[in-house]
Amino acid sequence: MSTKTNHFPWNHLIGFVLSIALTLLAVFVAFNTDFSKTVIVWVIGILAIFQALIQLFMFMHVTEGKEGMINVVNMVYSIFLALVIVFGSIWVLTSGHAAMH
Amino acid sequence: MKGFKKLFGWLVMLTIPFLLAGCESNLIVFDPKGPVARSLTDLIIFSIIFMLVIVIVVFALFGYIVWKYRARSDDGNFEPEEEKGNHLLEIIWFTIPVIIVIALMIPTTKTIYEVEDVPQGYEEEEPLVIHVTSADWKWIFSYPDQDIETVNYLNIPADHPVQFKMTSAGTMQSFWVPELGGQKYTMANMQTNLFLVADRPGSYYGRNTSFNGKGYAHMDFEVQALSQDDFNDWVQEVHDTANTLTEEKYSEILEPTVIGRMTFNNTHLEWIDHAHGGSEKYLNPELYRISHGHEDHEGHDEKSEEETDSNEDQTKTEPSQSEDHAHH
Amino acid sequence: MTSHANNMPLEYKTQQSQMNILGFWVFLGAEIVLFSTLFASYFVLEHNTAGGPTGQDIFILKDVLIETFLLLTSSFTCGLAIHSMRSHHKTGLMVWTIVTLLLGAGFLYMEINEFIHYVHEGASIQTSGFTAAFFTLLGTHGAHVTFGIFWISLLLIQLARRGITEKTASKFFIASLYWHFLDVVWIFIFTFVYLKGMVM
Amino acid sequence: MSLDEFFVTGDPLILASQIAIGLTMIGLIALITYLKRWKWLWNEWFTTVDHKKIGIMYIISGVLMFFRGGVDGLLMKAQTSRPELEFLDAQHYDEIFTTHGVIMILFMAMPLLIGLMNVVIPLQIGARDVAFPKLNALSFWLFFAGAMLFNVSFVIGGSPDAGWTSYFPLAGKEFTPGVGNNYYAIALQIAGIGTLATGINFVVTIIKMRAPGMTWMRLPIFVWSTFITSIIIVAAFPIFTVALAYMTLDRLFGTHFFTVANGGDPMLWLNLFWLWGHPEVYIVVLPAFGMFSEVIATFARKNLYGYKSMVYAVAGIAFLSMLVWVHHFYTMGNSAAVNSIFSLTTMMIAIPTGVKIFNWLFTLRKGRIEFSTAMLWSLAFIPCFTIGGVTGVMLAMAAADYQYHNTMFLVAHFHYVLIPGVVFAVFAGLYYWWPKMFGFKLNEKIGKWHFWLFVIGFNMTFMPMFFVGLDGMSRRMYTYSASTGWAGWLGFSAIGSIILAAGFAALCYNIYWSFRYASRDVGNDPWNGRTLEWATASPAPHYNFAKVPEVDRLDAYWYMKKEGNTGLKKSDLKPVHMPSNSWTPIFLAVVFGVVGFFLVFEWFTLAILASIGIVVGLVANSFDYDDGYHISVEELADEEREWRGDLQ
Ligand code: HEA
Ligand code: HEA
Ligand code: CUA
Ligand SMILES: [Cu+2]
Repeated sequence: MSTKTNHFPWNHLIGFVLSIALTLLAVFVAFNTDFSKTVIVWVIGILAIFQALIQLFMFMHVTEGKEGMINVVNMVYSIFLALVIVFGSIWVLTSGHAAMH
Repeated sequence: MKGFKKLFGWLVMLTIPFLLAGCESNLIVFDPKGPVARSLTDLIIFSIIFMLVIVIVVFALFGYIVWKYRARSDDGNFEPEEEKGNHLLEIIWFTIPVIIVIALMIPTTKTIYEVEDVPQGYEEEEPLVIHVTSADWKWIFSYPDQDIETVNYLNIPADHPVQFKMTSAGTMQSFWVPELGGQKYTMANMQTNLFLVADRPGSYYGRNTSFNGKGYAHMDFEVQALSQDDFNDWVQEVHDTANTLTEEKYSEILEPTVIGRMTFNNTHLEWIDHAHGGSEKYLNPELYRISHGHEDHEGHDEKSEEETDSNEDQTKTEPSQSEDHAHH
Repeated sequence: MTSHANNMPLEYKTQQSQMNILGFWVFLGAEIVLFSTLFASYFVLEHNTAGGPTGQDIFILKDVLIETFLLLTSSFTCGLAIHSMRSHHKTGLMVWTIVTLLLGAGFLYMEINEFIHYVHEGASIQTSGFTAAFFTLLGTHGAHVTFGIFWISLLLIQLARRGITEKTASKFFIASLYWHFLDVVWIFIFTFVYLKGMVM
Repeated sequence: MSLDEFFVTGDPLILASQIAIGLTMIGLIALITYLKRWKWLWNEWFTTVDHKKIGIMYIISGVLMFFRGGVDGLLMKAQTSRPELEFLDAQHYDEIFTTHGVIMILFMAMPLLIGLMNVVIPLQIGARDVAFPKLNALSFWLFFAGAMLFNVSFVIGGSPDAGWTSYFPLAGKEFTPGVGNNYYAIALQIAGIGTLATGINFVVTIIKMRAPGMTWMRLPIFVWSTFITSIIIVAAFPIFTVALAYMTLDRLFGTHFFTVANGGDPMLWLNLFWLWGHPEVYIVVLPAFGMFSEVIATFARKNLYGYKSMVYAVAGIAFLSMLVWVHHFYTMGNSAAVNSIFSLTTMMIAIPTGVKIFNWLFTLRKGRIEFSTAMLWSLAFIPCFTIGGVTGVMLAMAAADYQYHNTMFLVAHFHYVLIPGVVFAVFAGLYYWWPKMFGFKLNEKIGKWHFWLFVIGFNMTFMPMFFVGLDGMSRRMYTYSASTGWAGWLGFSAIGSIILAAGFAALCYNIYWSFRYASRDVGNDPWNGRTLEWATASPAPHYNFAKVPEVDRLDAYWYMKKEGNTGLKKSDLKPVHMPSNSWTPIFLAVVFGVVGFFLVFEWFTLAILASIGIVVGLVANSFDYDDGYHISVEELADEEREWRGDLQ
């Protein structure tokens, strides 16, 4: 990494093209395939995670700076929290008596 | 330091009678009157033994160390050696709690699953189904098979499983009869389930534990376990003497008030089951508006007033037990 | 203070800038928690439509796709802006940032129209548990975009006055993190609110 | 809205306190004007960005709030001291336990801990200030605005009355139509944003501003616990932000997140509240653990036993803290699998906590234990907290909790962890760091009165609650009948609370006495401490350290003293860069408070107008390029010479 970065921003361009492609792919999977609904949600979910990673690494440069490692740990922990909050809440609130509605 | 010693002695004196009184009385949670409550009490006593051991170990270590290593005028103001720690010790006081947690976890899980079902030994019997509807600030019990509804008291056959199907007409409450079993919440638009059995005839204290506004302190009820014959007689008597609940009367009951007991020879389930929505049409926020200060004291006066007021539609087989929290 | 940062881009030059950037990452961690709470609530309330419209009834794929492309493109141009900044290219930074903001404004315009349309269809924020969670999740994201547009506009004024300095550079860099982050959130909204809502 | 709805009137108790508050306010303003202190207040305190002054302001607010919350506690104790008393009516009692809970946790425990963190952390890591001093001031003022807004409810409009947990549907507009719960939603939101900012601030401060050589495993343990607490703050507070926003929307804008009607789900509130609320109780206890560790090591004259395992234990507690929230509503009818898993995760917290208890005990072992007041609090903490902790484990066993939930047993549990865990720690911290803040010690003899009265009163107040709880008394009951047989327990408890209050009064007297009479000659290191805050003057100079010390091991200052290299050469001094004061934090906070007030009453036009102030503040802040100022070497040398004999 140098102070002057005059080269063509390839990784931005690649990231952009990829994100458009992944979006279209998700739409295609959702509307033009006959997977079961669960499979569809899983597939488009994974595509979304890919896109998020592209933003994180290609656009936001998580790993750069003196605290690159700390940033990564921070993001991993936040994602862990997100999973706990989302899946935890769903599990707690839709199992048990709520399942009998 | 003299002052402290005196104070301390004085306090100890003051404490003793209370501690003695505590040992004498039978704390309700340790006095189960049915199989569900009994399995909870067993679990509790099991856990208390572990906790006592832990507390004694910590207290003993604490007392010993603090006494032994206190600074003294004759210790030459020595400087203690630095200590890094000790792996073996640290492993020990990590492992023993792990084992304790496992030991507590096994019966806990067993009991959690157990109390979700009809109590052991009663699987063969068809449970009596009672719908519990909690409202501000009263309990409504519906017996769909008997076609009976009671307010603020509950009669059940003894030695027979009862299945409570519980819901709420508004705020969240918690249905608790500590001598018969653990509590569970009641919530509008939802149904929770609870199984209880009373070993033998008797009167048990029940109440709401989930705070729901002004009348909360008075939101208790009596559970009467009757022999099967007495229970049948009671059902018959209600059919003979009690009034019919009308929708109009029902919405009056649902208003936020503290009221006495009532009995009807039909159930509100005929027109609404709060487990499946529709409660909102009975709600009136205006009735919950508070004006500060010039509030007269909620409770007793109003309660007894209501009681006489609604006497016409009550059947009482028992002598009137207004507001009976007693359980000793 | 600056000695150890010689091989770093300008925005990392001072200790304070490094702390600002790190602090912003930590803030983004908090934002992840915030949005996952909004998502969790949405998933819990999604089916509580109380007789009102469902997602399937009201979502329009075409509009949502346009919004998505606007935002994805703005994230790309925002990246280009930072790329220009790192090449000390003030005009590039200016132009790409303005393009970014315009795309963001376009997104907002589409989103507001979308909301107006929903209200006409009988789905306002007060209709049901579902609409409450839906509008709050989308609204929080939209409010972030709005805030971002105002904030970055202020930065543009500072840039025009002061040029690319250690300070303005770190401010722009932080703003770019924010903007990309909003894009990430949108990807999940697009996938788990719109696509999922339309197929399930 | 009519005037008598706006002002709370009628109740003589409230009226009396209103008059008292009014008179105090007028008196204060008059006094400041008379002494011509406004300018001084503004320059030295209101606009300050100095972490020590901010810390002190936090502490003052915390002590005041302790008084308010404590009076609430005493009122409750008086009301239930005998059966069927009519001292408070139901409504009044409900308001009091609600404000008591909120104030004690959010406006007493939090500011006192954050205040001590503010004072101590930069000093302990050898920093000049926190990473974002202006943001730090904003945090304080937002907290303060939130606290004031919350307290105003009691005079204007009516207090919230749905419990500190404010469960829906009760807390919704259908069941509590007054403005009380609007105060809850909005005041806590404002304070919460400040807390979140504090969390971010300390995370960055500790990562980036440690003295040279202070690697992670050389951090003082209080710094570690603050660091991890800050991480929990960042992880948990956004959840509360969302939950409160939903509450606000439901109450003010007619949405249906938690309502009975139109597909709302009250269980979602419980879930979100405790997703924040459980971590919150560890947010208040972990810094406290850190303080105990410092005090115990200092007065046992030994290093902390098992330092590394202490660090891992704190990290473990923090990790688990996000995974246990359901234990607050086992009785909601969850599936048996949910309750079992959450029982397990909850009980697992006992393991790292036990590691800490035993490490503290072994720090004491083979030490030379000095019974200073700070140490007494730390010692009393161990047995008292153990009782609170093991009863917590009993609650953690879901099936058993079906019998304890929402009973006085639970109330006893949490006072047994909160008071020994947090209040004792704050007291220990105050006695310990007081000289660092003010340059004199609190009186040790009055301190002992404070200690014994408080500890004995505490046990007398809360021990009986375990028993009435097991005897079927649920919490939040404003009255009970004589036939319950609870009167003896509760009467005893009420007597205990008077002793407790006398202890608190002793603290107040101690502060007063020491301000007037205590010796000002305490030196920089009155306790023979181990960490860097003792390496600089007492009270600490505004620049903290003339030269940032270098750290080569844990407890560096201890060894610096041993090796005799605490001296300072003038030739080593360099000008020190300091941040400038700023008016934006207090300005923004006042605007937030005003907007919040208008929102409480649903005066939306006014609220929007006032919000312009927020925009002004933010814009002003964005354009602020003030770089601070430098303190010259001469000034530094002059100030250092005043307290150290060894400036060469
Ligand atoms: C500082 C605050 C604090 C702390 C530290 C704790 C610590 C713990 N708490 Fe507590 N808790 C509260 C504050 C706190 N709590 C509050 C405020 C509420 C009520 C809120 C409300 O409803 O209003 C509450 C409620 C509460 C409940 C809900 C009960 C109910 O509503 O029915 C539960 C249930 O699991 C629980 C469990 C625990 C456990 C397991 C711990 C553990 O962390 C304790 C660990 C410590 C020890 C166990 C002691 C030391 C360990 C050893 C000596 C090792 C050996 C021990 C064993 C192996 C057991 N707490
Ligand atoms: C850190 C938190 C904290 C602290 C320190 C305390 C401290 C105290 N609490 Fe606590 N309490 C809670 C947190 C806390 N509490 C919470 C979260 C709840 C749940 C709320 C809810 O249900 O929603 C609760 C609920 C609660 C209840 C249960 C109400 C009910 O369910 O019916 C009671 C009842 O007695 C009580 C009492 C007390 C008492 C007597 C003190 C005492 O320790 C207070 C001691 C302090 C003083 C006594 C200071 C005042 C001193 C004086 C007035 C003396 C004179 C002084 C001078 C002259 C200077 N509290
Ligand atoms: Cu509670 Cu469904
Ligand atoms: Cu908890």
